[in-house]
Amino acid sequence: MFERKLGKQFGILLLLVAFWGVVEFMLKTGILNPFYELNLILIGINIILAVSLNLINGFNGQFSIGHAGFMAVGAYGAAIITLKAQLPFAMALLFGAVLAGIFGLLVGLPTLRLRGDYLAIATLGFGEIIRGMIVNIDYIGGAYGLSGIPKLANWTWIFALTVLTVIVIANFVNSTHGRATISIRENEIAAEAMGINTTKYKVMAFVIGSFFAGLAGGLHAHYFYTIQPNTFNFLKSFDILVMVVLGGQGSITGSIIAAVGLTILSASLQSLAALRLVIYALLLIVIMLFRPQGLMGTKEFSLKMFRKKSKDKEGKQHGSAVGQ
Amino acid sequence: GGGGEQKAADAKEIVIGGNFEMSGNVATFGTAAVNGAKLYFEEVNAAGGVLDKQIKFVTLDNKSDATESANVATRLITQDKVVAILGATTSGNTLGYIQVAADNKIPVLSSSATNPDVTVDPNTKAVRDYIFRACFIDPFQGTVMANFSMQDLQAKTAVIYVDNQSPYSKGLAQFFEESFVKQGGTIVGREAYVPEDQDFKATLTKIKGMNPDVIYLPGYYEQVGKIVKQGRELGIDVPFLGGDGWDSPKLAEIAGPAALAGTFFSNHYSSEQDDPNVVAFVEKYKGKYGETPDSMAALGYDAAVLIVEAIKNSGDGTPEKIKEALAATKDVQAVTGKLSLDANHNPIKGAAILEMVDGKQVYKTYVNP
Amino acid sequence: MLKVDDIHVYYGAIHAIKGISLEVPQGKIVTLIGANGAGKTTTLNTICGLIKPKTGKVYFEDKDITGVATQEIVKRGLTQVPEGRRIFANMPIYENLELGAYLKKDKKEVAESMERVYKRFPRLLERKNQLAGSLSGGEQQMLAMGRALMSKPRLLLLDEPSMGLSPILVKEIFSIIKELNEQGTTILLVEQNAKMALSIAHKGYVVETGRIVLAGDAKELLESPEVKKAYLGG
Amino acid sequence: MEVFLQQLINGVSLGSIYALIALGYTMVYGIVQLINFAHGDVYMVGAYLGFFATAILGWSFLPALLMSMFVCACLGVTIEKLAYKPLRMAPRIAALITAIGVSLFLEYGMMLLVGPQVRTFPQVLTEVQWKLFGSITVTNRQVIILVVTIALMLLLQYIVHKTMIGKAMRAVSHDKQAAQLMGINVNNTISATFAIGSSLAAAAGVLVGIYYNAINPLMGIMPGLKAFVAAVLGGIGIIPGAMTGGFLLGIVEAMVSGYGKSLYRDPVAFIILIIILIVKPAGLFGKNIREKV
Amino acid sequence: MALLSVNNLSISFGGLKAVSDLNLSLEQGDLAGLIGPNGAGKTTAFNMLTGVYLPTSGDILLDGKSLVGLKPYQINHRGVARTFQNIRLFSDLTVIDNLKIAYHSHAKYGLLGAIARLPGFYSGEKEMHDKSMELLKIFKLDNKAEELAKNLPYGEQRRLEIARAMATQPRVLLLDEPAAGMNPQETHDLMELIRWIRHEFGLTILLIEHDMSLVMGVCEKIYVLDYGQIIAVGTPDDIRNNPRVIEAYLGEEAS
Ligand SMILES: Nc1ncnc2c1ncn2[C@@H]1O[C@H](COP(=O)(O)OP(=O)(O)OP(=O)(O)O)[C@@H](O)[C@H]1O
Ligand SMILES: Nc1ncnc2c1ncn2[C@@H]1O[C@H](COP(=O)(O)OP(=O)(O)OP(=O)(O)O)[C@@H](O)[C@H]1O
Ligand SMILES: [Mg+2]
Ligand SMILES: [Mg+2]
Repeated sequence: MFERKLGKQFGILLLLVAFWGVVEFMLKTGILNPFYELNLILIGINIILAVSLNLINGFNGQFSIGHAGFMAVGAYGAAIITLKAQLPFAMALLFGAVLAGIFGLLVGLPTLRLRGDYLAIATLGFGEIIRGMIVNIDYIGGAYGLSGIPKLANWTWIFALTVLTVIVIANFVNSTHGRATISIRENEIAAEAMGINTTKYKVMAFVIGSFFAGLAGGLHAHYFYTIQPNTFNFLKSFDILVMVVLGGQGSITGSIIAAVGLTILSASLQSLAALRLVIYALLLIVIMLFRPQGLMGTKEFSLKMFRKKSKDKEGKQHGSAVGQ
Repeated sequence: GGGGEQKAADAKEIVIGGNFEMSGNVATFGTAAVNGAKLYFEEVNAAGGVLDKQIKFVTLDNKSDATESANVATRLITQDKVVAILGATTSGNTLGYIQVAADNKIPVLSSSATNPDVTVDPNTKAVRDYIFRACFIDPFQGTVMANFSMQDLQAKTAVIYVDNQSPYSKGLAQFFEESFVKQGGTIVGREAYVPEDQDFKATLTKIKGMNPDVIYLPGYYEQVGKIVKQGRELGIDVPFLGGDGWDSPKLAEIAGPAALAGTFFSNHYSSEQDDPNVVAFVEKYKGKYGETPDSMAALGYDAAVLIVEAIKNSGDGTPEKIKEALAATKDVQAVTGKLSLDANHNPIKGAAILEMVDGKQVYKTYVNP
Repeated sequence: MLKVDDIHVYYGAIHAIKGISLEVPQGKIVTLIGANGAGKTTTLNTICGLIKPKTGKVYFEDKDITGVATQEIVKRGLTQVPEGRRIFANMPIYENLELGAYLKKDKKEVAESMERVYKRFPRLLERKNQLAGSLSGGEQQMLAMGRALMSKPRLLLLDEPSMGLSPILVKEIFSIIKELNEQGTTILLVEQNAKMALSIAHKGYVVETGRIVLAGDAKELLESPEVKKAYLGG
Repeated sequence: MEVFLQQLINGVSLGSIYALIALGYTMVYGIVQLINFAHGDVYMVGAYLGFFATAILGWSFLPALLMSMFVCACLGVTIEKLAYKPLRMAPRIAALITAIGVSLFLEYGMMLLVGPQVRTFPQVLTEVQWKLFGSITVTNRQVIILVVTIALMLLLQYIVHKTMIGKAMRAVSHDKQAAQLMGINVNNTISATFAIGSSLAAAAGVLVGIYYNAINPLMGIMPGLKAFVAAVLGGIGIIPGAMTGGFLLGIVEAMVSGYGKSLYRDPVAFIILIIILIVKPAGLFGKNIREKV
Repeated sequence: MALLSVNNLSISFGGLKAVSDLNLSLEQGDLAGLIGPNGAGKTTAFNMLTGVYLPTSGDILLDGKSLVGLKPYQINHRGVARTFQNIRLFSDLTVIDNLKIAYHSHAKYGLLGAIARLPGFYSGEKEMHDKSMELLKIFKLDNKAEELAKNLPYGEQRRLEIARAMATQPRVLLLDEPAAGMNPQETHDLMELIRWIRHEFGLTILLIEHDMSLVMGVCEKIYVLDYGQIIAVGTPDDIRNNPRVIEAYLGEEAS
């Protein structure tokens, strides 16, 4: 269990590269037209957003609903670098993400003493403060937003960074640091008594989460040419929250599945106007009613699951046989 | 790409895309514009179509969001293979997707995006080849109202009260201010609200204390109605001035006729105008939708008129030719006037100045550019 | 008075109660003892309708109350003092007691019941305006009992009333139980403290992993070697 | 001074609207521990019902108000039964997401039904204006809303703390099973909570609709959010807290607009909110009860 | 010098003086009990010892160094671990993860090692796993390693809490009512276990308990607290026969 399984890791890498290659080929040859590309990009961005919010809400158990604010910081931060400083894209992304991470630190430190819904309101407030500030700064376009941002993001960038985000967060979560983070969700008092520096790990979850939200923002800005403060309002934060809860708080694969599913759903309902949101709303309600813990709960999707399930079934039959 | 052109030329119908706000915070505008455009397309189809083909108008909802707008445009272009796109109604949502259209060489005709940047790249000052509009632009409207307030109302001081989330409103304000100051006036205060606001009294109380000769209020009718009403309640009796966003029968309902006494706005047209084109349009619209069209509806209709005219003139209905035809638009009779597009792809048309009297729009003057 | 007939209870896939039957005769104290997780609490919760059994029946005074809503069962004169006391922590003592008499519409009767409870637990009267959550463990246990008595139950279910209490309070609680019984309340008592429980009870049942494994006269059980070994510490 | 007084009046009248919505919010919140994001949309539905009664059916103010409150009470109970009740045992966040779902459903369902455009109320309450100290203006509608808010606050406080149903509500909020053991019907109690909360929202909707004279299907989003903020500011579940929070928020907004820059109103209001929460982590009236270890 | 010494420790909540002038002194290897009526302030004393509450006055010295003002996790790092009166496990996590979390402060790799999966990560994880399994074996929980903590029977949950506290590798172990809700047989087994770990790990143990068979059975020294004050200290026999203790706590005919 604890030896480095180079073979398996290499296999996964190969699979990822193959997936990237096939899609890239299909995009280049036009088998997949730009509409598909755009939605693949959106899926990638949404995965980064959902997985990073899941770290804060799902794994760390802090109720944050201001994720779009950090995304805005990353988007504007990155766009300024390419637009006003004409520096390379990678630097812009890094700058945006780091800036968002710094904001995460600024938000995280003072609000950590708040719990539950009080924290939620504070994070929502921060999201709105960030947006309110942006609206009032003419240098970055005020309410108009920034336009003319070069389209530097593409499938390759998004794919690589989405994979990177997932790997970093998954590796974090599946380590002693991740367990420390999760223990805070489970029982903060006990965690502290067991030697976990809860403040450190709460801030860390916030900073890592907002860093990646910022990265998503930077990618967004450099794919859609323009960014506007309104794109990052509290409704956007709710969208991300919905992905996390729908997928399952504490399940990375759940977040990924939900991000993919909801992005595709949204795209396929475009022609329905108000009806689309009614359908979306009903779907949310129905899914939550049937799977209140989210699609995946806190479990991760894996092929093993199926094997285990069939084993469970055997076990059950066995049990009932004894009962008779 | 090439595939799209081929298809458009061969198909039995011409597909035109609509990228509009059907949900979200400005769903009213998008809905009105789509209604207007649909009305004209139906007329054309009933009369045999254009280039002997029927028009198919595919509208998708951009949720009043710039990113969604890009998403919708991509889908229209690549899935529905449209030859041109109408929309969006706001400058922000239009700016959100014009690059997508330009990259794919599909012409865009916005019905009511009035910000100059929509057709001219602010960084390079180059005209955007594929982007056109059916409405006049902010500088023109702002300037018209500044002139009117100084010359007709003898104003020396003004307060500007803008919708902080609307590039449209801020644009008008900027050009009003430039022109007002250039002619020797003073702006004594700049205030802002957000469209979700219900209560404006705090800011209005402050404005009252500034004692301006006029208050420039370049917003949309729903908020404007409340602002004027609450302003009058607080005892502000100076004129309120605004732009085309005021145009809706709802304005008088919200503010009440009495409060609107002494308010003026610039507009593309007036549903009260006795111009036969306007009368006919208003009648048709009322017949179909059961309500009086506002300027969003009129501009949606006009955008449809312009695009059909361009398709007719393009000869083959390919995006490339439609673009060229749009650029060459000249003297097309539409509801809001006889339209020609200038070098910056903006229609050359004058503005009507309307005064609200007893809750009715009364035609005051017509200002030519 | 109470008859439980072969109930089976599941928590999801977990088969917690695998066929329990028991009887509580009028005017007696019956005790249910058994290891942790044996299913004692589950049995009590099933009796008072908080959990529905998958199969089996519960009869109270010869009427079938299986599947009847808890508040209806309470109306018929059966109340439980739940495990862990579950008092309403953010309400004062007197409001807790008032809620105990929620179903009693007669104001005078409620006032009288409250008098009786205060008389039995003078400590509660001293502190009647104090928030229940700030009481010590023993006081909370008294409140929980007092609250249950407000509805004047004919059958009282008690779930580990001595848990976490100091030896002196344990004795007090048991003497209160005895006294209550002598005044006519029938009692079904669940206890870890098997020795004490059996010494005041008339009848006892031993539960193990969801089944009754032993039943009989309390005094006999107290002497039985199996019980001695497993529950009385050798 | 005059300006200050006028601003104070502006703030109080704006705040009384936040407070009015926040009352129902905080009540539902206090009893079922659910951030009912749909509350703002029930308020919107209430406004439409009032509009329907007055503008289409031509009813007068009071019957319209009562009808709207009654229908919304039923709506609230139905929403609870269908969307929240099945999730009582589920993690709280699940109910929160369905609340967002219900909120979207009401907003866009209404938009489908009546279209996105604004509607205006007929003049059902003739407006009277009073001038104080020369130039300070107050309207009868402002006074009505203020009086109604305070009256409802007192009424609610009485219901929750003095009546048996109120005690049952608090018991249910603390421990549902223990409440059942007292003979309390948990379902009915929660239904009553939603009925009262929703009818309060409806009352707010009708009053605000008449006061500002314009309603649209998305009108509930912002006031809903602000009312939520007000409720949290006052301390979740605390009825006088919600009212105070509402007034405070209204006054802060008015003062920032009046003396600061209207552009910065929302950010400043939120900054003040966060500062208050950092100083008083359980809101103004909330006790910061530390979990007993 | 005593390993843990508590000097004149007091705390009040509002007007209530929950603990006043508490003095305790434990040598390396001591196994002591803290008893007293409900609400006497026993748990509150533990809470001060572990940094959950800040004492109003007085001092706590571990090896001569003060613990007052440190955060709970810092006190844990100094070598004081505890269990809780109301079980506080990480109930949705597996048994073994509960222990691994407690091993966290002894982890052998850093943040970078975890994210980049450097070789140190694998060896570090293996070590934690092995050590956790060893502890589980001691507590007879190794066959339940992959079970969710909340699915364990109550008695096993109590054992798991002790095991988890042990995983932080403490020098002083504080147990708050470890036998609560256990039947006599389970209590008996627990006594054996407590004796054994004290011996095996050279621990110093202080425990709160209302079950006199356990307290009298394992503790060598007993402190009795009433209304926040020590009213008696001594061997089990001393305590059993102390009239003040009988009156306040044990009642007549002490068992
Ligand atoms: N809500 C629940 N979900 C799943 N399993 C449960 C639940 N409640 C109890 N169980 C399981 O049912 C079985 C019986 O539990 P119950 O609480 O009735 O035991 P008990 O005899 O009262 O034990 P104790 O002496 O610890 O109170 C146990 O195995 C327990 O783990
Ligand atoms: N956070 C707090 N705020 C106010 N009072 C408190 C707090 N914590 C404890 N107390 C009070 O301090 C006193 C001592 O409580 P503590 O929990 O230490 O008792 P204990 O000796 O552990 O009793 P038990 O044996 O019942 O567990 C009690 O009166 C309790 O109500
Ligand atoms: Mg039990
Ligand atoms: Mg204690």
